Amino acid sequence: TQPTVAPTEFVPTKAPTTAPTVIPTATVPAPENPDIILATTTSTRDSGLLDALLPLFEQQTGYKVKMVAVGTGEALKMGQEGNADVLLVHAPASEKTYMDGGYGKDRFLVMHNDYVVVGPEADPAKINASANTADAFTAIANAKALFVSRGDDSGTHKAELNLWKAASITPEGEWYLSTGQGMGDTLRIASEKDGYTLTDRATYLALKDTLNLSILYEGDKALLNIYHVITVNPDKWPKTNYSGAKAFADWLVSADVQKIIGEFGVDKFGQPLFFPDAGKPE
Amino acid sequence: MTALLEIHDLIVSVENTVILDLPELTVNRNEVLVVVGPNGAGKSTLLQVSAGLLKPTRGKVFFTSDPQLTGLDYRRKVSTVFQSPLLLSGTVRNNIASGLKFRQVDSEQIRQRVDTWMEQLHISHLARRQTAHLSGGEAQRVSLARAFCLETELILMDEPFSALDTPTRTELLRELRELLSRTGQTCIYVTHDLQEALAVGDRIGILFDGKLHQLDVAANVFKRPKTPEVAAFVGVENIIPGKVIGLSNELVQIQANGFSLEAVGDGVIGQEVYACLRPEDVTLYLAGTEVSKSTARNHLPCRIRYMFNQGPLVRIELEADFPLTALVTRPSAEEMNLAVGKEVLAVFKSTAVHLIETGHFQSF
Amino acid sequence: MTALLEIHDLIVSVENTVILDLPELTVNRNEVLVVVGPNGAGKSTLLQVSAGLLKPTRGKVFFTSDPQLTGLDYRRKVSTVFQSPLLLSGTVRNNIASGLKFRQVDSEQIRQRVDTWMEQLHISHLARRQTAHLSGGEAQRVSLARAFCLETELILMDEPFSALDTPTRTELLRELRELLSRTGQTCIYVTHDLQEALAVGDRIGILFDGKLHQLDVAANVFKRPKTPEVAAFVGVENIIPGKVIGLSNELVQIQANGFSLEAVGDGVIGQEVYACLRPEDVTLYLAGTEVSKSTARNHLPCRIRYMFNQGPLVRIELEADFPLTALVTRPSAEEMNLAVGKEVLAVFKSTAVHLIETGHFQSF
Amino acid sequence: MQNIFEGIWKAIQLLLQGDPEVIRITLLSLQVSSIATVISLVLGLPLGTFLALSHFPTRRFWISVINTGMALPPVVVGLVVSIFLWRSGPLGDLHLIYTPWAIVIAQVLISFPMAGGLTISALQQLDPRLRVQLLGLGASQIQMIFSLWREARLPLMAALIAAFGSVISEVGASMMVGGNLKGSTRVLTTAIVLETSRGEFASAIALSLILLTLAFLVNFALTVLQQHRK
Amino acid sequence: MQNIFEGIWKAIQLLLQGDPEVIRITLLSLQVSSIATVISLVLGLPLGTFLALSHFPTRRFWISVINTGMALPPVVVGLVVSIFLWRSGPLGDLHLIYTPWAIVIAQVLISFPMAGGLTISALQQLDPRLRVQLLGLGASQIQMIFSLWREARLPLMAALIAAFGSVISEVGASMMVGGNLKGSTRVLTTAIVLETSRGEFASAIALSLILLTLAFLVNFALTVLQQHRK
Ligand SMILES: Nc1ncnc2c1ncn2[C@@H]1O[C@H](COP(=O)(O)OP(=O)(O)OP(=O)(O)O)[C@@H](O)[C@H]1O
Ligand SMILES: Nc1ncnc2c1ncn2[C@@H]1O[C@H](COP(=O)(O)OP(=O)(O)OP(=O)(O)O)[C@@H](O)[C@H]1O
Ligand SMILES: [Mg+2]
Ligand SMILES: [Mg+2]
Repeated sequence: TQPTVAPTEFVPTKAPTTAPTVIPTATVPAPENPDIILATTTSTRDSGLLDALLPLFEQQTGYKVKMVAVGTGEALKMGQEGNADVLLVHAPASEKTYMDGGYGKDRFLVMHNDYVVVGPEADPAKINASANTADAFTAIANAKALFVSRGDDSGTHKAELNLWKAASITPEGEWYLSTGQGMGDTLRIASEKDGYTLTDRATYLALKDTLNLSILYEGDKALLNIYHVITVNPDKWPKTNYSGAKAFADWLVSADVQKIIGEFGVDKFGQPLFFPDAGKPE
Repeated sequence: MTALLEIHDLIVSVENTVILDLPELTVNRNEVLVVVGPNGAGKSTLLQVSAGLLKPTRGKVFFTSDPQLTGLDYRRKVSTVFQSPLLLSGTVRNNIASGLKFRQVDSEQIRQRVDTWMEQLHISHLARRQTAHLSGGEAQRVSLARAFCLETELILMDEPFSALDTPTRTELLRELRELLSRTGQTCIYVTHDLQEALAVGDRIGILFDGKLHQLDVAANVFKRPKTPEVAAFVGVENIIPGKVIGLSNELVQIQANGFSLEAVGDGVIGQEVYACLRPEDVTLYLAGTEVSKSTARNHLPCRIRYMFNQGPLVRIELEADFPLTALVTRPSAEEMNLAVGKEVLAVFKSTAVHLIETGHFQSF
Repeated sequence: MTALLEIHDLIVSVENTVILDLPELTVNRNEVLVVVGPNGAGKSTLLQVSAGLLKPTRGKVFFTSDPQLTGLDYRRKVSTVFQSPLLLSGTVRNNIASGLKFRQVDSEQIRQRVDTWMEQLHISHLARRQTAHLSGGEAQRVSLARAFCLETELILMDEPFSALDTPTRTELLRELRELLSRTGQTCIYVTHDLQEALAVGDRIGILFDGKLHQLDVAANVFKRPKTPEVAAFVGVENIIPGKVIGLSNELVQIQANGFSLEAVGDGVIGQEVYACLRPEDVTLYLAGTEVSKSTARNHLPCRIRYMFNQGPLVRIELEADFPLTALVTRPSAEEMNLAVGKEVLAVFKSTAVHLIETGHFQSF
Repeated sequence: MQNIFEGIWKAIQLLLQGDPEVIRITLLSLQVSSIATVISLVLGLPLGTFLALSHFPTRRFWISVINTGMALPPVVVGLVVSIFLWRSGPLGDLHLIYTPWAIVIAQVLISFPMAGGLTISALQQLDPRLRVQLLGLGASQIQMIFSLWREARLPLMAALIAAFGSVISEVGASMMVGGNLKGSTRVLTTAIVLETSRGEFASAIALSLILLTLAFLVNFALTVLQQHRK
Repeated sequence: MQNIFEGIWKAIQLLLQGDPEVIRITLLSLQVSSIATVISLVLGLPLGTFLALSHFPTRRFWISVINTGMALPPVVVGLVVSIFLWRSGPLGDLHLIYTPWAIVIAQVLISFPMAGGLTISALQQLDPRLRVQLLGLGASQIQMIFSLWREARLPLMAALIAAFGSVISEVGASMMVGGNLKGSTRVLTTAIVLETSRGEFASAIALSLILLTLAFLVNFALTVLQQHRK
């Protein structure tokens, strides 16, 4: 597949471009405080989604977004200390705590994709036929087949821990490897070591060509990976650019943008990487 | 004769050993003060202190004209030719110019002075040579030019000619005096070559173990050494221990191992003394020659024990009542057919004998 | 007299200038070959080549006993006292031991030899001193001990005593000959001190601009220099240009600026020559003294133009038909009351005059 | 292996095409790292000189501190600088975080101990008599120090090269304080990390080759200067 | 700022409690980096010596290459080493990827140019006559080289310190080739990155302090050795 790369685009990105004409562009006078700091997780950056969205947002609103891709924990911490204006994260439980702490002002559901369990083609733990995710995880644990965990308190890691909890297993031992790294690196380690791992579909699809891993289990409801946008509470941190954050959050859940999200990646992978969810109930 | 530099109560010690101890020393304007002494006596240390490059452990060195002068201002009144010419990397010309550049002399003047001094030291052809590629003597010349072109009031030289060839050294020694008096410079000059010391020195200071044993006009140090150490060091090879046994007409009679010497000087009967006699003051006659007693009062028959050439001279070691060394010119040694074993008469004047008191008395 | 080292067809050039050019040189076993010459003549270069430390641009240096020897084996047969004693950091003892350690001599023997040599050079008390804290002369002694303790067949010394005090230098010079013959060592010795050259050298080589102008037994170089350059360099201060005007009885008569000299030697009438006369071979008499013609054939009335002390001697520059320099002992100068302006008679033997042919003839 | 060959090929293409984004990133890397190197030299050279030439009781301790600075992990520097520059930090009002200047600050902290530490050893290796001779020639303290620097130019140049190498190759701090913002703080190393994490190994290698070519050119210039007349 | 103070406090606690995981990580860091430093010295010292002492036409070019090596970004080294060590790579059968040995290999590549480059300048700074004197004393080539190393021990020790600093502080390569696997290849720097990405800034700072303390102790020992008799 030939990535369609605009000549001015930084060459090597796989980021599929959305036609900028989808939304009528209008030049808007620059807002008073144009700088927004967006703290997000590495997976959204690595998928290229934000690289596609941010220029549009900047063009349409005159804001300038400084996107910092960090770990989920780090992103939340940056919000908590007022070092970011808006967060785009995918760890619902932690987000809740965050909101409860009063650190966030608005929180909107943006989109989801799903997690899949990947592993060696041969599927030594035979999880292929599992009835649900808990079964699949139990099978892995019982077979003591290698499972590679991110172990970095990211949204994915937290989701994984929830799944173990659901299966009533405390994962530990030789077969359970904790990498403490991002999704891409964790996938690579799983691939090299013939292990299973839990990954979001987007990252997996992006790296699929360089990996020896197949999707062995997918589709369970428990495997939903949900992204929220959160604006940092300006009452706690008056220095934050709340109007910009709000503008970004609103923009993200606007219908036009949601449409772009839904189409993102289709041209490259034949399937969307994210499913727009704005306005839907949790 | 005004003082230029004064040293008071100076002590330099390293690791609890005193390496220099000078209660008092004055360097006069426009004089050449030569400092000689054995290796490790503290000569280079003295120069470093005088140049303001080494802080003494105690005491003070200062210019009489401005006793408060210290630091950079002091240092810039002095130039130094160091014992080892540690040249900077770069060309010979730049090295020679370095001191002038530090003083921010304008570049045209630098060029002139450097040219002058390169010519004087016969190194004009080396101007663009990298200093790393110089021979030992060439490097020393650069180091000399570097110091001379500063034309400071005081110039310190630490064995400055040690690596130069003889003709150049002779030439420079001859020119040095003239040069210094022309520019009105004062000089402290360290050397191991006693001939050099005599040739350039107004006064000579003899340093032993950090202490000044004698400081006197050049000729006196050689003729009238104050201590046996000085005597030995300045080449008085005959230091004969003896005892004063008689006084008459300004003459002192000394009993030395059975032989009775006559010397001009003062003495107290019974006092122990060293009779010092330079070997070149000993004249040799073939045994049996008749010599008039009038001028040379001391006649000592002896036998030649050992002879060897020393440049234009022949050094002859003699056996007598005491060992004696004589220096004669090669032509006369040849004329007399001197050879080891031959009997000769050693003759020396009473004025040639210099007495050093030991401080001991011995009763008869 | 067997050869130890041979040099053939040697050329060393740097940056397209030849700095050493020796078609042929043989160093004999157990001799001391002294090399003298002006600064930059190539003396140190010659030593470096002989030590196997500098690859000549052309030609070969080899031990006669084993012409194939090169590299490490060659280098280990030689020890070198370098012109500047670049000591290694560490103690004096370790520095002296370094060459022996390189040769993996056992440590007990190292200790002994180092002790012996430290004593010989009077530096035993410095054994544990860091080399960075030595005086110039102390460092040179360490460098000497470091080379001597290797006891190699060939020892090369580059101005080895230049920083030593006079008594030590005299002592070491005296011991050096004895020491070398005791150990059977051969030595190439570079010096600027002609007295040193005479005192230690069996043969003396005179190097100018990389070329050997003369190589001869020590006395000959001084007495019979081959070229005017050599003559001037070895201290023949009187080099009188003249023309042969007569021959009789092995005597050559030379017309020099109006005065007629007699010299022993060969000559062809009409040939231009230089008459060389060492200043110490000139005897002075007060004008009017009657001198028998028998031994000294040349009598030249002159006037004293300039006098100055040179150690035990007085150098006297005379004005006559040609300028002449004489060296007399201080006692005799004093006895004769010599002074500038005085009329004297300069007397020298015909045997003291050495003739150098210029190669030019001049018709009458 | 495939990736490496592809990377080499891609690097050649990028360079020949003159991709503007790549050029921007490369120039930014060069600018930021050069400024940081110069600043760390301006700080490290005097400090190192002071520690090399002076004598006071705690000198060794301070030399160790400087040397320890060479072991400062870029991520730590990045974190600490971030903590200071973040809005919540004491210097937050300067709004330097996520700007090239933030990268410069972090890189200075990384390379200045290297400049300082190597200056110390460069000057201590000089013959101690040289200082005395320079003062004897009438050099002021400043002139003496300049002359010593000249004499030690070889190892000082090596210090410069090492300091430049440490910042141009550093990524942890640039990522953290610069934010790897496309079009403003993305430098070569952060771009390489991004490509790597995207699995675009060939692109990563291509960028690496560009970085190394750049470093080589700078170093070749410095080495020629260093080895001049040596 | 809060984070920094918390971090200091946490570091003290961790050290006092002797947290076994922290101790393991610290020891692994020390081991891996020490081995890498020693190996890069064993490689860099002879190579640097060769380049410093010999004369051949392309010498300057190779010196530049070595110096450029100091600018090798750890991520690039990590990537290239990974490509070689991955199963798909030419050395995949050695099964070194994600082991401490992989980290050692990558760190050697990072620090050996530093060791080599600084060796070159250290030896070139020595008086060239020293070599001649040593050979004249009967030193074999090897003995001469050892003696030169002794004379240049000060800047060589600085090279050692810089090389150690570069590897103990490096994270990109360790992360990539080691995998930051808990219990097997997690070292201090990768742990710091992990803590940072978790937002556990205080823990990150605590680990940094441990790393710096470690580096300080090693450097203090080396500095005392270096400055001994100086
Ligand atoms: N740091 C030191 N520790 C111990 N002794 C020292 C130190 N520095 C100098 N000395 C000693 O001080 C003495 C005086 O040294 P100095 O260089 O002044 O001697 P010198 O008279 O110039 O000798 P030379 O004729 O050999 O040059 C020497 O014996 C030297 O060893
Ligand atoms: N790399 C070089 N380039 C040019 N000339 C050089 C180089 N190396 C040496 N020379 C010259 O070669 C000549 C011979 O040097 P050498 O050191 O042998 O002289 P020397 O006879 O020992 O002199 P000295 O009595 O001053 O020690 C000198 O004129 C020196 O300047
Ligand atoms: Mg001295
Ligand atoms: Mg020489």
